Amino acid sequence: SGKQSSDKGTASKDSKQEATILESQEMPAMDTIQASDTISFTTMNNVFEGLYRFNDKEELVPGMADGEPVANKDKTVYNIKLKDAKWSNGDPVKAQDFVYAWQRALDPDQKSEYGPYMMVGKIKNADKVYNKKAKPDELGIKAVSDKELQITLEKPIPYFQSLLSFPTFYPVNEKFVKEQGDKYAKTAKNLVYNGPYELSSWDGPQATTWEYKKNEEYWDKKNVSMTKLTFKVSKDPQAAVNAFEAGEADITPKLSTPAIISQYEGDKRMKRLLEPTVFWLKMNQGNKSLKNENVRRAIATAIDKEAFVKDVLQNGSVAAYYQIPKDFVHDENGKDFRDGMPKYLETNKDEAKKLFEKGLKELGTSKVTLNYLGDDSETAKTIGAFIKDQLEKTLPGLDINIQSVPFATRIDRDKKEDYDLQMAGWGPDYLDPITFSDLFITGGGNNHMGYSNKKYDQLLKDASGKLAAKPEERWKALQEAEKVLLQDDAGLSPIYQRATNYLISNKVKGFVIHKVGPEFSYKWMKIEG
Amino acid sequence: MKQQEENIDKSLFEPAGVDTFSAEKIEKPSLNYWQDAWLRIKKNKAAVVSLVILFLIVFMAIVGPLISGKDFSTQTTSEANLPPRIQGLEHVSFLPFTGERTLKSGDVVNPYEQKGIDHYYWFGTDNLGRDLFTRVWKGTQISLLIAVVAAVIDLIIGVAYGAISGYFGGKIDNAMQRVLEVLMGIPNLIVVILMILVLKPGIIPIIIALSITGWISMARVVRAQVMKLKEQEYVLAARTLGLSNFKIIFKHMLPNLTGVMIINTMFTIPSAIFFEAFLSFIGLGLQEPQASLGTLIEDGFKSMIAFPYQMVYPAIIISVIMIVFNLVADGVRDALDPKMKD
Amino acid sequence: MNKQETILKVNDLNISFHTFAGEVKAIRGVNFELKKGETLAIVGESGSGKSVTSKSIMGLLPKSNSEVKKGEILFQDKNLTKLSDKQMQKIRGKDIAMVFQDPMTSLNPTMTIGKQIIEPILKHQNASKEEARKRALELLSLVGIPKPEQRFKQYPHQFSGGMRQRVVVAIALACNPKILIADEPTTALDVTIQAQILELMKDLQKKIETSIIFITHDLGVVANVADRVAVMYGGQIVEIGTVDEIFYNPQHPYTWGLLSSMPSLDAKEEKLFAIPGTPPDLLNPPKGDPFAARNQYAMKIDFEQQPPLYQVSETHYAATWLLHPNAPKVEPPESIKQRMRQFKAQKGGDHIE
Amino acid sequence: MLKYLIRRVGFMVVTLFIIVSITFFLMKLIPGSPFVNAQKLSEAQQAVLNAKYGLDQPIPVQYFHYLINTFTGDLGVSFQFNNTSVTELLSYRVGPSAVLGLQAIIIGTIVGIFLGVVGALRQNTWIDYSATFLAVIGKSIPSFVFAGLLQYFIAVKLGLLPTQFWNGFEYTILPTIALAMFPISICARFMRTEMVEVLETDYILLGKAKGAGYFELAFKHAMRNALIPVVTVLGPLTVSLMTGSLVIEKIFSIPGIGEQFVKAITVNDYPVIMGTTILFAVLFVVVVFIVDILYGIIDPRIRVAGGNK
Amino acid sequence: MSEKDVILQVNNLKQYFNVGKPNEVKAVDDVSFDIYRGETLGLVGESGCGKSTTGRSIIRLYNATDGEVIFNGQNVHDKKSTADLKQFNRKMQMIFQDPYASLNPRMKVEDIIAEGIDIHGLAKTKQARKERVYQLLETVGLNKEHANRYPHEFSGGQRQRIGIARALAVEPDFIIADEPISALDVSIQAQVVNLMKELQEEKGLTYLFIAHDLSMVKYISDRIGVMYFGKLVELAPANELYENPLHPYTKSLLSAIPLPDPDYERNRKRIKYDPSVHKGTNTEFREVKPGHFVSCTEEEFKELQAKQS
Ligand SMILES: Nc1ncnc2c1ncn2[C@@H]1O[C@H](COP(=O)(O)OP(=O)(O)OP(=O)(O)O)[C@@H](O)[C@H]1O
Ligand SMILES: Nc1ncnc2c1ncn2[C@@H]1O[C@H](COP(=O)(O)OP(=O)(O)OP(=O)(O)O)[C@@H](O)[C@H]1O
Ligand SMILES: [Mg+2]
Ligand SMILES: [Mg+2]
Repeated sequence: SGKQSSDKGTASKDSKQEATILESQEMPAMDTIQASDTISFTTMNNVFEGLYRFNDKEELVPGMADGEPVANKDKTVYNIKLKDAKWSNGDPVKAQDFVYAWQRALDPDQKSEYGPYMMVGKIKNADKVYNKKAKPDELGIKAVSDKELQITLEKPIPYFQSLLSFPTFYPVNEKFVKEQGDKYAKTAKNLVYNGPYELSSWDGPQATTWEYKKNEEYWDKKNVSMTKLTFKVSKDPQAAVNAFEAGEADITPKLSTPAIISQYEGDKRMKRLLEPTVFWLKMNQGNKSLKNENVRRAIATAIDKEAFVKDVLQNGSVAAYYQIPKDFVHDENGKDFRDGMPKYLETNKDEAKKLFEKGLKELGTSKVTLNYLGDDSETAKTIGAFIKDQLEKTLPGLDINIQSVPFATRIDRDKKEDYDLQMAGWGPDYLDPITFSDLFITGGGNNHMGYSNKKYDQLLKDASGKLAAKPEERWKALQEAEKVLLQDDAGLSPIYQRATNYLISNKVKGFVIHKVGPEFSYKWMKIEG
Repeated sequence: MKQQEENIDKSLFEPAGVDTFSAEKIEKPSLNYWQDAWLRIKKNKAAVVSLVILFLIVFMAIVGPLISGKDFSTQTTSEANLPPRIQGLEHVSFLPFTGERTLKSGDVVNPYEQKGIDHYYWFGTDNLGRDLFTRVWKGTQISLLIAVVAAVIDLIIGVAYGAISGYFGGKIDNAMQRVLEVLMGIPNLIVVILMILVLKPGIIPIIIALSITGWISMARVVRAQVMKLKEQEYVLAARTLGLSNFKIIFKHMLPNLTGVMIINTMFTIPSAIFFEAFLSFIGLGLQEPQASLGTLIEDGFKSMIAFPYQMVYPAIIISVIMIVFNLVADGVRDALDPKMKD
Repeated sequence: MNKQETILKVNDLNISFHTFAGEVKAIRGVNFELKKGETLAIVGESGSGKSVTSKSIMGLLPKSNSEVKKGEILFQDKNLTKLSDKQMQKIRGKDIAMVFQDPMTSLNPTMTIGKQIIEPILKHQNASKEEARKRALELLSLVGIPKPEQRFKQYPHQFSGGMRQRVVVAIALACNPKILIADEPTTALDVTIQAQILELMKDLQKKIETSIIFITHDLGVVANVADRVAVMYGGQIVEIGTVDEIFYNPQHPYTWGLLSSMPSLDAKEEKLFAIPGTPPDLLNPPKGDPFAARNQYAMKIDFEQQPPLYQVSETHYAATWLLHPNAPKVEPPESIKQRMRQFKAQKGGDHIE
Repeated sequence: MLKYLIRRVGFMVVTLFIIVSITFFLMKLIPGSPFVNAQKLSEAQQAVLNAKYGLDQPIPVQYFHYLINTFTGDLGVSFQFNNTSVTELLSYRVGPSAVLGLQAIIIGTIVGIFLGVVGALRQNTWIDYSATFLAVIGKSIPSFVFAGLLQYFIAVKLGLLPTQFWNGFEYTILPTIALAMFPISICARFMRTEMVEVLETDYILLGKAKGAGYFELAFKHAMRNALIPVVTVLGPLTVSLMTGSLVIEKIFSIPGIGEQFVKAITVNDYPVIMGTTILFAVLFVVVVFIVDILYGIIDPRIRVAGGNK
Repeated sequence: MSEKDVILQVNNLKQYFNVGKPNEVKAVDDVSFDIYRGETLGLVGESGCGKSTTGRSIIRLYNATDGEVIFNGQNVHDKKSTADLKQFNRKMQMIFQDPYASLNPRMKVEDIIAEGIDIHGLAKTKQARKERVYQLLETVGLNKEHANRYPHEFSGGQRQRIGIARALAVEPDFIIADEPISALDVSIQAQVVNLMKELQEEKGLTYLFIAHDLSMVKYISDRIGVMYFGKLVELAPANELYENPLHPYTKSLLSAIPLPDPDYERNRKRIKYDPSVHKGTNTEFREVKPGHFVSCTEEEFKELQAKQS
């Protein structure tokens, strides 16, 4: 591409340690407690550092922490020592920076969304602090000294350590924040960094381009190779691929359009990853017909999910016969949560038809019309069309009425339980199956489909209560709960687990994609060749 | 210039006894305004050809979905993204109907052969394995329907509003024009999204959404025309005869507005088709498995590079419709123009 | 008068328009000549082909649907019908200029008066901007527009109808044309203004010695300005002669009709003479005399054959079978007879036989 | 004149006020929460947030507060862009949209007018037909298709220009072309129609009678008179182009306001919706005003009616 | 004069346009005159002097700014019941100037003529309506085959006659003819004028005949009024006005009429009107001679009277 000037860097022959990366959205926030989207979290993961971070092998390694945490017996109090690390302005990173950050996240005046979401029910007194029923310093985090923290939990949390890698739990430089006041985190200049990189330019949330440079104060800077990373927002997938093809970018955002992906099938530059995100069909039992188990089971088994992922999605996604994804959590021996688990609700069209007939008979009707609620994203519409076709063809007497609405509207209608069938997906924020299981406890904040099963509730209660410290039994309980939800009740109809695809230029090495929390780590990235 | 015609029969010089009253006779056959206009359109070749094409498209929109023997919503996912293949044309390599497609690497493959498919998809299939030929004509049908209904509604509201505003003039006109200004100032999209969300997605809310602001240009054109017409002497004459305002608008104004109305409608129709396409671009268009030309182009656009044919056919049809509409509109305008006597 | 040099000659001009309805034969064999310094008036009712004739001289007929079927227009040895557009552009405005009927529409509303006058001067006279401006100001005062400097910068809408027509005349005269064609230059004006414009044109004609073709259907105006008069009907010239001949010794029944349909100021007629009916349809022109159907003196031959142009005097011709020796003697209307009496008295002799 | 101006500005303010008010209430009717993570927050947590943002109050009260704030120049903060002030968001995004819009409108007007004039001058010849065809194509192919094709063939295949982003003039070329297609076709159509009419008027005939050449007539005499209807449509068109095009901004990755506005509507980012609406509405009334002034410039007859005295 | 039957009385009629705006026009400014039953009053004056406006105010097409119009003893501009209005519309009718613009191009001649019949319910049956239309067509010298045709098929004179038939359809007493012949050819003008005269004799109609062609006006009118800049400056019997014009503007007007008589034309001297010749300022409309009114100042009045006697 003739017009390429070398400052765009990417196409230059010498292996300058620079790269251009495309993002699909702007970066809405750089204040750790304000952020709520993956792009911000990803950036934070690269310019800040929490107590721990995931490395390139998906292992949790110390970040600001100096070594592993020390827990009390019932695993509700943790003591963590800090490294001798510095903020980019030279200030040392102190225990108080964490305390301040966490308290700030729960200050209702800060209007944080993720603060309460991540902390309430986990960190001691988080709820009270958020509702101003307790003073901030009653929150379960104390600075024992400048270099040591003590964290108190409401109850034992098995995945607690992984939680600490999440940006909401990052420290902020108290002195700096107070100095900046309102301006804090408004632009690259109003921030200090303790991660592998610094933001060298970012005009604020409205910016569609920003840059990293290597953080010379970072404690592990010897392992950071890249000197400069340029980020550009390119929202249209084909446009992003075009930029990649034209040599204007080295890494594209997630690609999901089958037509685009199929073009790169077999191309080394395409990198594929099975995400721990599962899409399922919620069946609202507020609807009389869906209250009927046979009808639900019929629906859940009528859809040819294999054909869907193979012929329609064509992006490496896999059919889901489960609620909790595979390649997500592993036990100490590295065994996948799914290993040895049966497939639930396998497709069986004949059986489904019979079940549906039976269900109809029980309902005393011959025809059922259901509203299918989906959002308006690109794949969502295709899924809708596919599901409608599959259901109507397999289950005579069933009519599906598709309604695509903007995401915000779908969530609103979910909350109001104003739908019959809803295509929804869930991706975890932390590495624990309970982030999925939790969703469908009776009256749960994300249930919204009238599902209720005492056994299920009990199993979950155990899992977060008495079994919290017994990983093996806890897993069993969660696996059992999944069986109840899917096999026994046909309460949910899983469709597929999503794979994502990226185009990454050949010379980029050490690009790390994570499954939970922030998506990428650039810390280990290098340009070779 | 000499008097050379001496030898003319004398009897010819008898007075002819002209009945001067018969001089009032009109020789031309009596053609009414519309017959006259029709005659003139017929003389305009481009307009006639366009009309024929338009009829063909309408015909295909009705019949097209029936003739390929495939249903517009039937999904055969194993046959997804097949390129076009037409019986008889499949070996004509320069036509895009061979069933082959060129990969990014430059290799040419024939997915029909690879998958062992022996039937033909004339326009290929989409990513759910649906027959695009059927979908394209079905989409044409719906696009035309949306456009025509939206246009009719525009026509009704726009003409009424414009006629009233223009005819009564003065304060009424002033107020009504301010209202228009406000309506134009409110972001269209908010209104449209609201309509679509409140009424549940589908054709009807799209039409309503299109109509909510679509009539403004009609109202403005009609108003301008009415302001001109109301000074016409035949309108004054009707007033001196004591005809009521309402009847004047109906009997004397409306028939004389048909020209601008038709022209403006011819503009409304394409913009309605487009607006629907834009709605699909932002995800608020028709609901699956319904298709319109707009949604088809938008879907095809996503796979423009890999499967260009998915976008090309609906795009060609939409372009042809637009061109044809424009030419017809031109023809109609010329034909209705009173200045173009004979 | 006929000693004068002929400046324009129109020979057997035939012009048709191709319309949706068919071929409109608008001009069907028109012949006349224009002498230096004279004013030739063309009268005739609406649609008789006056404007088409004048536009054909200017080469302004719409290219898309008009066709000169036959004939020639000779100006300075050039046949204007054969000239290219470029060549015509050099003649228009310079040698032949034109004044149109409607002062309200013939000036460009978005251009200052000054610019519109300067334009032909710059175009045809190799003048500098400053010279052109001077000349334009001169012209403005010449046509009697006060404060020309100030008016120069104004737009047409700031002028009254009469003043606009003066400007149009000024534009036409900008390059001292050899021929000035005025197509109903005063029809849209009221009498007082009309009189002013007519006076102006006559004055200017004297000064710059142009020949004028003056088109109108107002016989009063003709009587005022014309040296010679051509009467057109149905795409043909049916009578042509000096102004006195046409007004005091008209020969064609159509001319009779025209003259007697005007009320006179002094005599109080009981009923005006009216020509009944409507002009012929030029799509299918009648076989014989186009006026036959409306002619109370029509003879059978009028429906069979077109009359030739009979010479009445050296300068006077008329196309009517009534002049054929075999034709019966007819009584012209009383008012015409009165005119003829006046003519005889003037000339002291009977011209016809 | 001054009195006229004051009246005019008064009207503009009233219009603005009504537009803003109606939009406010309409917007509140769109279902959904402005919180990006509404799904993840418990009812109680959402209640706290709602209270913090004043969203728990009755809509008329919210409206009243909004008006007061707006008057004091405070357009509020965005939800989706975590508490960034709307003024900042807008001022950052307006520029690129305006630049593209203006470039497109300028190119569109020039090319469109040229096509229209040529079409009218050479009526019913192949030149006319090709000009019409071009104009119709510009209108009949959705702009995203144009944009996509331009990007793929000009930038990717031929490598003549950058594919996208916003980094200087060369980056504006493709989106400007894509954006200009519509104004081109609109201008061409209106211009042709009007030119045909103007070319039949007496003053054009008089122009010819003066010996003016073809193109001189068209561009010196006729064009200005034919411009009025074009200006009428150009007004609203300019507003819509300058306020950005979702499609073009998305495909060419331009930090423009159109994209941001559509997004704001779909995620219920109330302050951004309102801020943008105010901006659009201001632009709209100003453009209407400018169009009126333009009328006067183009057509001196209208100047008087405007009340110069 | 008082023994004559006054059908219409115009008292101090004023008709202003755009009142209060910078472009206010005093189109008719304090005009008074009477029209007697069965006569023709001609109204002349230069273009734009307010002749049409006077006519239109009389027939209520405009609401008078001031003054009154009394027709058959009733003030035209008073608020009226619908029935009264209808009665008024029947008794007063208008013939328009432009034979092309005054007939709706999309209506058949039959329906155009029958419009008044329909409005006022003058025909009980369809057949009666038809016959009445045929009769009217015949009255104006057309034949019944024409009933089914559209206006564009007629010549100007024929159209004007259709317009007259339309006015006659409601059997009016009084007809305002606003330049009914100005747009017609000389040869056709006579047709219309003859027809109007015939009808007047037959039906005892009263005309207000507006024109600027003085020779025709003189031919048809019993009395003539001369207007100048919204004011009536002279009013006198037709012959008296021509033989003995008193107002300098009338003199100027008469001197400008071209006659189809080359001898006369060669010798005609035009008189220019210079408004500054008036002595004093306080002009009033005064009766100089019985039936001969002139607008003049006190001083002029005395002079004129002296001259007359
Ligand atoms: N552009 C045209 N296309 C078709 N027919 C035309 C055109 N111009 C003139 N004609 C026809 O030619 C005939 C002569 O028209 P012309 O304009 O010369 O009449 P005129 O004598 O000037 O009448 P008027 O007094 O109304 O100006 C008419 O029948 C008219 O319809
Ligand atoms: N509706 C109107 N609004 C504003 N001004 C008007 C209106 N109608 C007429 N005028 C103005 O009033 C004045 C008198 O107009 P009117 O038409 O009565 O003149 P007229 O004597 O009939 O002229 P003409 O001989 O040209 O028909 C003119 O200056 C005209 O511009
Ligand atoms: Mg003419
Ligand atoms: Mg008038």
